[in-house]
Amino acid sequence: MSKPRVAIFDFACCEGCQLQIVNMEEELLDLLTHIEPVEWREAMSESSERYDIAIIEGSITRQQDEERLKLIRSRAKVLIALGACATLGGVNKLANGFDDLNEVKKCVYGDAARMPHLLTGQVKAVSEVVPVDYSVHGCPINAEEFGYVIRCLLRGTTPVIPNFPVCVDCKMRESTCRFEYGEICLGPITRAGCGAPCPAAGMWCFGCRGYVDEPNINGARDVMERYRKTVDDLKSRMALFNTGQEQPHA
Amino acid sequence: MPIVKYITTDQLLVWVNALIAAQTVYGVQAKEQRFAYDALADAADLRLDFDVTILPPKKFFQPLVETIMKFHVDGHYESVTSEEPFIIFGVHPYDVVAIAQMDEVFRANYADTHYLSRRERATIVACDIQNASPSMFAACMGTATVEDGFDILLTKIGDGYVVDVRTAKGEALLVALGDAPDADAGTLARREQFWDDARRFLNKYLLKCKPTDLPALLEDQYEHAIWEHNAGLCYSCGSCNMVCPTCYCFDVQDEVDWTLEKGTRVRKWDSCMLRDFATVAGGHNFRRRREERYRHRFYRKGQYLWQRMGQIACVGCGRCTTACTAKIANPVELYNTLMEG
Amino acid sequence: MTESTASQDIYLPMPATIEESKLLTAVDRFFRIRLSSGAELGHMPGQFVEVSVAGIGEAPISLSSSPDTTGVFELVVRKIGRVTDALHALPQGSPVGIRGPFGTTFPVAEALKGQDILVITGGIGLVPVRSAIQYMLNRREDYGEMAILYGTRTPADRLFTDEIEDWRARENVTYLETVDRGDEGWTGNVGVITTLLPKVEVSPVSTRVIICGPPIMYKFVIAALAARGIPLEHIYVSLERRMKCGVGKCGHCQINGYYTCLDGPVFNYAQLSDVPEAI
Amino acid sequence: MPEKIDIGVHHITRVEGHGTIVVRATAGKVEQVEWQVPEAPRFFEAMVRGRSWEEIQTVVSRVCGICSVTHSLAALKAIEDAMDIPVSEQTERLRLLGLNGEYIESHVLHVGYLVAPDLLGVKSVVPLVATNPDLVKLVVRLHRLGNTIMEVIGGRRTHPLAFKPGGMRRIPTERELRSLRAAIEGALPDLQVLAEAVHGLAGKIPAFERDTEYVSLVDRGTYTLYYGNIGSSDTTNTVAVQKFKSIVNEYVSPQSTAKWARWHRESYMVGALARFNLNAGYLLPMAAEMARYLGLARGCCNPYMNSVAQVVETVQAFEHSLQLIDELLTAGLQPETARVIPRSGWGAGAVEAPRGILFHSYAFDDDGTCIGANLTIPTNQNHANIQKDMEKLVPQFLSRGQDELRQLLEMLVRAYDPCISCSTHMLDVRFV
Ligand SMILES: Cc1cc2nc3c(=O)[nH]c(=O)nc-3n(C[C@H](O)[C@H](O)[C@H](O)COP(=O)(O)OP(=O)(O)OC[C@H]3O[C@@H](n4cnc5c(N)ncnc54)[C@H](O)[C@@H]3O)c2cc1C
Ligand code: SF4
Ligand code: SF4
Ligand code: SF4
Repeated sequence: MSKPRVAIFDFACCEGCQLQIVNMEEELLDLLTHIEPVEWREAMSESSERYDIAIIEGSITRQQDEERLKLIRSRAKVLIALGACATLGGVNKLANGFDDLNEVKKCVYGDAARMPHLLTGQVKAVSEVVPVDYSVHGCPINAEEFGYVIRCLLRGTTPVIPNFPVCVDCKMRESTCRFEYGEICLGPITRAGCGAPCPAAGMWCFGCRGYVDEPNINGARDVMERYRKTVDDLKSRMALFNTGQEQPHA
Repeated sequence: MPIVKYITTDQLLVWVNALIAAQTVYGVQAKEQRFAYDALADAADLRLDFDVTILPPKKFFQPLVETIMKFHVDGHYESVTSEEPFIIFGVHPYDVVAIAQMDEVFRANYADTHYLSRRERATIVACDIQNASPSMFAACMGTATVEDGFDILLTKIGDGYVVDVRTAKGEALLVALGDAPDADAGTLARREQFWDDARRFLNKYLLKCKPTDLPALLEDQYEHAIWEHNAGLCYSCGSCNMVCPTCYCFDVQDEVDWTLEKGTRVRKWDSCMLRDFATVAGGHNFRRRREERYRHRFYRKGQYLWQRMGQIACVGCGRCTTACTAKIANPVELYNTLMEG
Repeated sequence: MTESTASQDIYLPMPATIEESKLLTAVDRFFRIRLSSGAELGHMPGQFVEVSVAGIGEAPISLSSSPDTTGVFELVVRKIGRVTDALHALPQGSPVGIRGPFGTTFPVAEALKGQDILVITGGIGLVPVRSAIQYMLNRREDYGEMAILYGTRTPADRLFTDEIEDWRARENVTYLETVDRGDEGWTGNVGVITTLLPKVEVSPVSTRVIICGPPIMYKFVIAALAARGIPLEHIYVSLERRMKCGVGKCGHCQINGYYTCLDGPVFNYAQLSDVPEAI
Repeated sequence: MPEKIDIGVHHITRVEGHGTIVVRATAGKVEQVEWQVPEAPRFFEAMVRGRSWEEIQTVVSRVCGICSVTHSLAALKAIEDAMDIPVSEQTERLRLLGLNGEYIESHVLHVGYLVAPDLLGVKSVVPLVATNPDLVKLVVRLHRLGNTIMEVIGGRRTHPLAFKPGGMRRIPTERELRSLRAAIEGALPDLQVLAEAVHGLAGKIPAFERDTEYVSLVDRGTYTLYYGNIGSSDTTNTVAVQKFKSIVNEYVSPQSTAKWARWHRESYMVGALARFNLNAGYLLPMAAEMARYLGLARGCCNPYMNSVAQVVETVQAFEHSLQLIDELLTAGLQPETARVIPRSGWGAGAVEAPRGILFHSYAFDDDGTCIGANLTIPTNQNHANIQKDMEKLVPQFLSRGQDELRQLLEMLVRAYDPCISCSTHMLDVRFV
């Protein structure tokens, strides 16, 4: 069997998820024995229109990017959304919250806001534009999980991605719960699999892996009251990474 | 002949350091504002005044993520069991009781060699409770003190510790202690008094019935409104299970390495509170509703395991109460509510 | 509780080989498997094995052949997830890992002996009961009247069509079947399985019932049997739950206080009638 | 002389983000030389508006995965400046340690994965895995060490978690610091191997010079990455960080579509070479020795030597990390207890990112909600300088022909280690 041809493409993002691929270190060398990278602008000069697996990093912000993504989809057998920008829209989706995008552009770009390359529409996750076969969650992605997903793919099986809250990972790490410090943590409604690095470093979970199925937002309301926080506090927290997700229900 | 010594705190430090030099010692240490078991590098880090650890000592016998075998895709499997001896320093009585219960679970019907080999290689240095955890009800559950299930029991009396050695494994550790006097009658009397108090007072919450009444209590309360009410707040986050010393459910997964030919079969802690715990391929979920899962946990603790092995699967450590952000996991509050009818 | 002293790792699969693999329906595949050690599996009807595909995982699968078939045993696997997909993809001659047999059995050698037998099965539920049917047919004289009712969604979903014809042809067996939806070629009964029940005679005293099918089937079938006076303790059901170990440790297969892997998968229904999660 | 040169490198590879080079020349006459940056805009300045001071760092860290520590620290410094929040010496040491981790990670990545292929005549690191396995493994080891430092200090390799305004969310344990120290010490021999490898390739670095103004932080007596004022190679006067806008004078040039930054001249350069040119006298001993060995001396104005300066800084980061760990352990780790009460104000912070000086400034209202922000990214400051270098370079090397010229131009851009995804702030760019 010939090695699958893999191409990595980036859209609007910080390229931190690609960096995690580099951060696989020795494992990246192992990976390279099984795949043939044919395009990866950040790491190599070659490019190709022939690939089996397309890995998409970043969110889709412009019409021209949508077209490019559709073209990539039509060429790839398997498409992987890499990281929160691609899976959810990521922090970029905060821009969708602005009442008037033109105002925003002015605020950042001044008079140049009318330049054609700045013509942006609503920020979209990859799956809002084309069908996605696999999602690697997180901001940034977890390099171990990425390796696992790729190995499953190479073995022809479906990866098992957790569908339970970050609290499970967090307890496994024996971190003190952020709620005990009076902080709002999105761990109870966020999909695990990251290993809960945030609470372990003294930071609340800000939900970068998206919600679990059936997150209990009502439960969260009650907890907010107990900790003298408001639902608005919670919503603001959730907005950081989860503006893109449909309003979950209990 | 039982050996009961009395040592000073300084002697304890020297002893523990000597043990550390010889083998792996896990001990209770401060972790942020809480406590956790971890490999001890220095006796000074040992905190026998802890209230409760975040995770129970179970993690040493059933590791959170445990490789149980290696395989090759050509169909070759090889069992992986741990052979390393180790000491756990500072196990509270309620956890000693829980460990005994886990021993039974993993020994029953089909003996689990992975658990048992770790268990056999462990020396348990138990330690009486100096500070009660914020949610504890060990006295109610009869687990505030313990008679057996450990190799050595330490009890802080005055400025030193009574070292009560019960097994040959325990005696082996004494070599590193060197000379120490036997505990005198006065000290032992004070220990009796300490135990008496512990059995009566080590509670932050009071269960209004005897633990042995729980199976009968639950028998009639399957449809109680509390299940649905509390479950409305439940995140299905599994925290209550993860921290519990008598929960042992697990998931098993195969992971291949980068050869794509070799790999390991690992088991990981799992939790019956999680949404997909009882979901089968094709999507049918045998415990789909939150309240079904929430209720299951309490029945398992208070009735199901009792039916199977005659023990209540709750030792009153209060870990779940603390771990639950929704504040609905407290067994005492729950059972007391059921008692009100 | 019994104590086991076996030093053997209960999770370690025995090496085995797929001797034969063939599709029965679009999604169900038949496997004939031989243990590499040459030993007999030594199961009884109703029990299951854990089948491993190294690198993918393990799945509990019922034994479909009677213990009278020696040297090999037979499974039928529906392609529905990771392990079952992988099993379907394995060529003949491939290695698999086997653990077991595990679980309780249909009491073919005890409580069913000398009784009239009624087997009610739907879909892939036929897989475990086939083992019992074969066992009883091989000892036909040990049992009284025998009836088999089989329902599937469509004619294309029927398993073991050759064997079914053999049962139909037998004079000492009543074989009836139904489909939820027929097709052009279908001339048989159309309707849910309970529509077949009135066509067989049952006796509250001598009939023993075996039920195995999709979760939804049990409630209706049992209600219909109860209406005809069959005592609950004369009904045997085989249940399915998620499973990760097969040996009563992993906790996934619990039905209230029961473990499906230890106390089941075959239960006497009297055990379960007041067990809320059972069906 | 080739008749016609027509170079259009759309989205130059092996850089962070997207950039385009356009060069046209006919019969030896240069008609067009342009460095363009058509990155999709991301609006970070607007995105942080309305968010709490506690969350700013989490958001702006996402400007750039590879400079996430720097962005976090610049934001924290600006917030602390705005609200007058004191910071303990311990916190600053830990921040610097994390920053050194990022330097090692980023510089090794840049030199090892992105620049080395040019010098070895291949298109990416992939073929080097087969041809130069030892070199690749060396790069991997050093790269991982940088990551390990960031992980121990910041809580993970990218987008650090443990830093917060006024302190640390979590401080590493003594045990962690000790094992980190051992790991860094253990890697010192690798630096020697790296030095020899770079030394061996030095001959391949293009000979090109252009007198340039260099800008970086200066803080008397140290090779600063974090403290001090803004300095320039053109003057001995320094400018306070709060006045950063007065040095980043943006202007529109008729030849190009990108807005440029200038201070004393038409353009200036920031980054490793700039820091070296301003602060080389304060390098720690091993780093200074490395500079000598690699033939890098103050006053160097060959932009291609930026990569060599990065190697020198990698050594500096090793030494400085060891020093910081020793200081932390000697002082003994103290719990960080500072509590911050938010208040209104405006503040600015500057940190030297691996690719040059980075400025953040924010304004807050009374309850600490962000009401205004400005991020000035090193790569933006370098664009004009890249353009000016190209303008000098193209005529000088025109005779080498299209392919070699193109290669030289790509290498030039790469030498700057541009991080275009950082450039939230790009102006007036024509999409080609
Ligand atoms: C006692 C028993 C007998 C069974 N007999 C048969 C049979 O003869 N033929 C057949 O096709 N199927 C049978 N099943 C169902 C079969 O086990 C599942 O379809 C199979 O486990 C799905 O695994 P998967 O990896 O393909 O699916 P995935 O969805 O990828 O499942 C992942 C894992 O979840 C668990 N799991 C998922 N679904 C089930 C399930 N229904 N039951 C138990 N565990 C599950 C398994 O551990 C499985 O490996 C039986 C189940 C039980 C409990
Ligand atoms: S810190 Fe967050 S993730 Fe961890 S247990 Fe608490 S709520 Fe859950
Ligand atoms: S803890 Fe939350 S925010 Fe942090 S990595 Fe995990 S999912 Fe993302
Ligand atoms: S009871 Fe509490 S800890 Fe347990 S799953 Fe529900 S919310 Fe989580």
